[in-house]
This record gives sequence, structure tokens and C-alpha cells, in this order.
Amino acid sequence: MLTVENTLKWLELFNAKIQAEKDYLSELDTPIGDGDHGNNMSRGLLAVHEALTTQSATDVPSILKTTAMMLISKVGGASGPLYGTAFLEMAKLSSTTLEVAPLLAAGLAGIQKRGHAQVGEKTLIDVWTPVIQAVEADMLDGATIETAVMATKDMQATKGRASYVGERSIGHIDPGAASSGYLFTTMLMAGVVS
Amino acid sequence: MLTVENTLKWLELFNAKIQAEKDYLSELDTPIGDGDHGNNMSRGLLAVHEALTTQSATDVPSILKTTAMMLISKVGGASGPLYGTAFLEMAKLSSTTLEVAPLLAAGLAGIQKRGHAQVGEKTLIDVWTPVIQAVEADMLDGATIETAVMATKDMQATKGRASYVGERSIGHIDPGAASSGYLFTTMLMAGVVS
Amino acid sequence: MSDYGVVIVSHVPEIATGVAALINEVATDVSVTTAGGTDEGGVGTSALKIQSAFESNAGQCLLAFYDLGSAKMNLELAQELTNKKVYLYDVALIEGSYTAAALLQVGTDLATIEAQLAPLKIK
Amino acid sequence: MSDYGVVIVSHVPEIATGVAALINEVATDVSVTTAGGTDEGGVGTSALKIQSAFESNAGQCLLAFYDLGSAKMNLELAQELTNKKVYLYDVALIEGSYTAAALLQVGTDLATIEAQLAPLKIK
Ligand SMILES: Nc1ncnc2c1ncn2[C@@H]1O[C@H](COP(=O)(O)OP(=O)(O)O)[C@@H](O)[C@H]1O
Ligand SMILES: Nc1ncnc2c1ncn2[C@@H]1O[C@H](COP(=O)(O)OP(=O)(O)O)[C@@H](O)[C@H]1O
Ligand SMILES: [Mg+2]
Ligand SMILES: [Mg+2]
Ligand SMILES: [Mg+2]
Ligand SMILES: [Mg+2]
Repeated sequence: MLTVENTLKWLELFNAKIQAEKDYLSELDTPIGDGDHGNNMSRGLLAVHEALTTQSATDVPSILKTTAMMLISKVGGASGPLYGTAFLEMAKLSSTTLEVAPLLAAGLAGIQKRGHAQVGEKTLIDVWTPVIQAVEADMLDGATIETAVMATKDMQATKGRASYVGERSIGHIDPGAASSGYLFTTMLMAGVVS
Repeated sequence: MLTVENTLKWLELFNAKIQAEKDYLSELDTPIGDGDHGNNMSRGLLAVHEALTTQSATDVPSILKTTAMMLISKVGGASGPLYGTAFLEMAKLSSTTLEVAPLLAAGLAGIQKRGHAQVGEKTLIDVWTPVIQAVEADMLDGATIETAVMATKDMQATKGRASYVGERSIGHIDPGAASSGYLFTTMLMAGVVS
Repeated sequence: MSDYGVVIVSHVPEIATGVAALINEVATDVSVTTAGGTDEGGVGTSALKIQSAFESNAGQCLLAFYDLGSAKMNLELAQELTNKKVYLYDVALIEGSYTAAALLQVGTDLATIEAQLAPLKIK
Repeated sequence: MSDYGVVIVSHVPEIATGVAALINEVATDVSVTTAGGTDEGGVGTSALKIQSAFESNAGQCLLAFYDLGSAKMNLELAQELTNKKVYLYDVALIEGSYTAAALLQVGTDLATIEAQLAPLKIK
């Protein structure tokens, strides 16, 4: 169940993790992309952090909406509209329910509306999908997340910049999958899932 | 028959005509192109004029070669490589023959090698082709040239920038056809064809 | 077709303005606006910059062109943020936008333009 | 594939350098040279500028891309003036050169690159 407190905590932990792993995420993006995923996410989450600390939002929908707007306007890469749309869809639904599973499912639907990727195309969807299934079964843990991230390594990218190198994308973890892994491990740490 | 004297006279008359009709040629290029044909040809012929007056070439092949190089390097638009290749092919053949008909035919072959246009596609080829036929029949006169230029008006362009506007290219004289018209009227004036 | 405008979206600011310059040569009367790079001027795209390019365009119906897939995502986001009618084409950026602008300049209707764009679809 | 390089030819200088910037993001080790605009820096192309782009490229085998048809004519002229092996592609300029450079960066062979370029042919 999302609350103002655990949502803010989640986003703060996510921000800290992204800043810590910024170089690693950009490294992942180098062989199969343009090497900026860490910088993109870092810029976006810094803006989220600043907006949330100055605005002191008092309800979950506006926290999620602010997060979405910052990611949309600051990230610059594909991950901006993707994460941005995910948070925007979660923000919309959060005025109706604060349950984690349906909120994440709405976020995933937003990512798919925006990027038209399916499971197995080596994108962040390959982490969101198994994570949501685990949340629905009340079984989400760090191992599930880690497995999902690592599974992108053997996939061939057919969406995004990594798709340009075709088969050569095999053997590398997808950077967006890795950052989504951080999103969900920090979600666990924040106690959002009971 | 080309001689050093009549070739220089021809190119000088062509230059003068192009400078005089510069604005008109660019106007022709406006509804069906980018409005620069007069400026392109003006720049090119000015460079030809300067090169020929400073270099004082003493044989036909080098006059034609110099002309070609100036047109290739200074014109900037499609007409540069087209006229340039035409003069280059004429220069090559002129060490073997100075007869006008085969030289112009070699020039036309160069234009076609470069631009892959056929008769009826509303390009300068639609002037070169009937002019060469008339020279071969020893019947070239101003009326033949004028008729060929005017005939491009009713054609639909399928090559070059004018092809982008499709049917809307009909009703306008082709600018390259017009400048080629000047090339051949000044050839007549210079007494190159006996 | 003065109601129509062209919007160029690229990851690189110079590409966006350069394509506008190429188009302006043949389509002097067509409104062309651009959104190149991120808000900070880096390589990337920005939904807000795209939205500004929509709003500052003199046209009410916009033909939009982009370079890479992530630009399309931001274009679709911006599409949701504007009241203008935006048509998005998955065609070659330079060649497609040049074709569309040249045809708009001579008053071609949208259906004919779209027929000309169809063979340039590569995305 | 360090023997291979990419050459970008455009009517507009900013387009040529902008495309090189886009490519350099993903193909840091691929030599990319450009020929944009006329010798005077105006809108157009120049066979001599293209020849310089060929010579200054670190590659001996060059994959060349262009925007509009008249650029192709100057490219073919320049091709006759160089000793390097130049492959000319009638594909979308930005999308094609980006694809080729991304594949060169990861060491893809020419036949595979050409197969990837085939669907981008629009000229
Ligand atoms: N169409 C898509 N659908 C879902 N995710 C995508 C799509 N395209 C790219 N991604 C994700 O975005 C990540 C790259 O993000 P980033 O590097 O910030 O953007 P860019 O590729 O524009 O530089 C990829 O690793 C992938 O997970
Ligand atoms: N492929 C071609 N083959 C023959 N002639 C052509 C071709 N493309 C263009 N032209 C000629 O070039 C002329 C335009 O020249 P110009 O305006 O100087 O070049 P650009 O179109 O590059 O601005 C056209 O009027 C036409 O006669
Ligand atoms: Mg990236
Ligand atoms: Mg990027
Ligand atoms: Mg012109
Ligand atoms: Mg021109």
C-alpha cells in the first residue's frame, strides 16, 4: 500500500541508488547504446528529489505526478518518456487505489503504450513484468528482481537503440532493466509492499 | 568544328548571357525548385570566365577541361556536376575530334551517366537531345532551340528537385533547359557550327 | 494550405535547424518549427521543447518528423499536451520532411502528401 | 573494421556535422567525416569538399550517405577522383548512416551491414 511517507522514502532511496550507480548504468549503455543511461537517470532523479523536497506534497497522486513531470522534462533519453509515462499512469490511478500491484500494472501499461515493446525485447519491461507478477502473488523479493535483470543479458534487443546492433546486443545486461531493478529493490527497502 | 578562337568566344558569350539572365533563371527555379539556378550558373560561369582569361589556354581540350573543373567546383547545385561532366566528356573526346556533333553527343552521354535522366523527364536533356539531332542533320537554328526549351513547359518532372512537386511541375519551363538553351544559342552566335 | 505546418524533431539541435534550412529553400511560405536536443542543449529530445515547437508553429495542423525512436516517444507525449492536430510520420526525417514541405508549398492536399510519404516509411 | 569509415554529405553544413555528432554517440571508434554545403558554405554540395571528406577519413573503405539527388551526383564525381573504395547508399541519410555506424562500432562485416541497410533504401 502506498502512503505519502513510504512513497517519499522510496523515491529518495531510488534517487540515492541511481546517483550511486550512475557510472555503472552508463557503462551498461555503452556497448549496446549511447552510453548515457546513468547520466539521464541521474539528471531526472535529481530533479525529482529537488521538486519533492521543495514542494512538500501531501498526497500520493501529486507525489507521483511531480515525479512523472520531472522525469519527462529532465531525462532526455528514451527512459524519460518511458519512466515518465509510467509514473503519470500510476499518479492517475492512485486517486482511486493505493494498492501496489494495480498501480505498477498501470505504470507498465503506460510504458507499453509509449514504447510498444513486448516481453523478451530486452527492455525495462522485462523487469516490470515479472516484478508485477510477484507482487500480485505476494512473493516479491530481491532474488526475483535480480533474476529478471540478469535475464536480459541473453536477450537480443528488438526495441530502442540496442536493436541497431542486432545479435551483438546479446551478452549485455539492458541498462533500463538495471535501473528498473533499482526502482524495485528500493521499493522493497521502503516497505511499500507489506 | 571547334577551334580555340570560337570555343573561347562561345564560352564568353554564354557567360554574358547567363549573367544577363541570372534572375530569370532563378525565377524559373522558384516554383519547381529552390530558386537558385541563376545564381548557381552565374557563379560557375564567372569562375570559367576568370580561369580562361587568366590561364590563356592554347588548345581546345584544355579550354573544355578548365570549363568543366570550374563548373564542377563552383556551381553548387545539380547543374554543376551535370554541366561539369558534360564539358569533361567533351574535353576528353576533343583530343580525338573537334567535330561539334560527336562532342555534344559525348557531353550528353556524360549528363546521362551523371543524372540518369531520359528524354521527357523535364531536364536539360530535353534540350540537348533535339539540338544534337539538328546539328547532326546540319539544321540547327534558334527556332529549334527555342521550341525545345518551351516544350519542357508541358512536361512533368520525374528527376531533380522539380520531381518532388509531381504534377505541379507542369506549366513551368525547366530552368536547366532554359540555361542549356542559352548554351546553344550562344554556340550558334559564336559560329561553332558552320 | 497555410493552416498546415511542419515540425522537425531531432536528438541534435544542428540537425533540426539544418533540416529547417534545407526545407526553407523550397518551401518559403510553410511554417517550419524545430525541437532539437534536450532542454540543456545536449543530445536527446524533450517533450516540452517539442510542445513549444507545436505552439510556436503558425499552422494548426502539424506534420511532424523525427530521427530516432526515443524522439517519437517524446513526440507522442507532446501530442497529448497540445490542442493542435499533429500527424506523426514514421518516415526518413530529412527526405520525408523535405517532400512534405515542397508539396505543402504548392498547395497539395494532405491525402496526396501522405501518399507521397508512404514509400519513405522506414520506422 | 577500423579500415572502414563513414562519410556524410548534405546540402546544409549543420546537417552534416549534426549527423556526425549523433553517430559519434554510438560509434566512438568509427571515423566519420563530413561534406556539408558548397565551398562558400552556402546550401548545396561540392565534389571537391566531398573528395576532402574522403581523403581525411581514417578509413580506406568508405560508406557514404547523402540527402538529396544532386548530392549523389557530386558524390559519384568525387568517387571518380579518389583511390579509396567508396560504397554509396541510396538510403535515408540520418537513419541509414546511424545504422551503419552502430554496426561498424561492434565490428559487423559489410555484407551484414548492407543487409541491414536494404530496408532503408528510399532513393
Ligand atoms: N521502446 C521501448 N520500450 C521499452 N523500453 C525501451 C524502449 N526503448 C528503449 N527502452 C529502454 O530505455 C533504455 C535506454 O534508456 P536511455 O539510455 O536513457 O535512452 P536512449 O536510448 O534514448 O539514450 C533501454 O535500456 C531500454 O530498457
Ligand atoms: N538527374 C538529372 N538529370 C538531368 N538534369 C537534371 C537532373 N536533376 C536536375 N537536373 C537539371 O538541373 C536543373 C536544376 O539545377 P540547379 O537549380 O542549379 O540545381 P539544384 O536543383 O540542385 O538547386 C533542373 O532544372 C534540371 O534541368
Ligand atoms: Mg542511452
Ligand atoms: Mg541517449
Ligand atoms: Mg535549384
Ligand atoms: Mg540548389
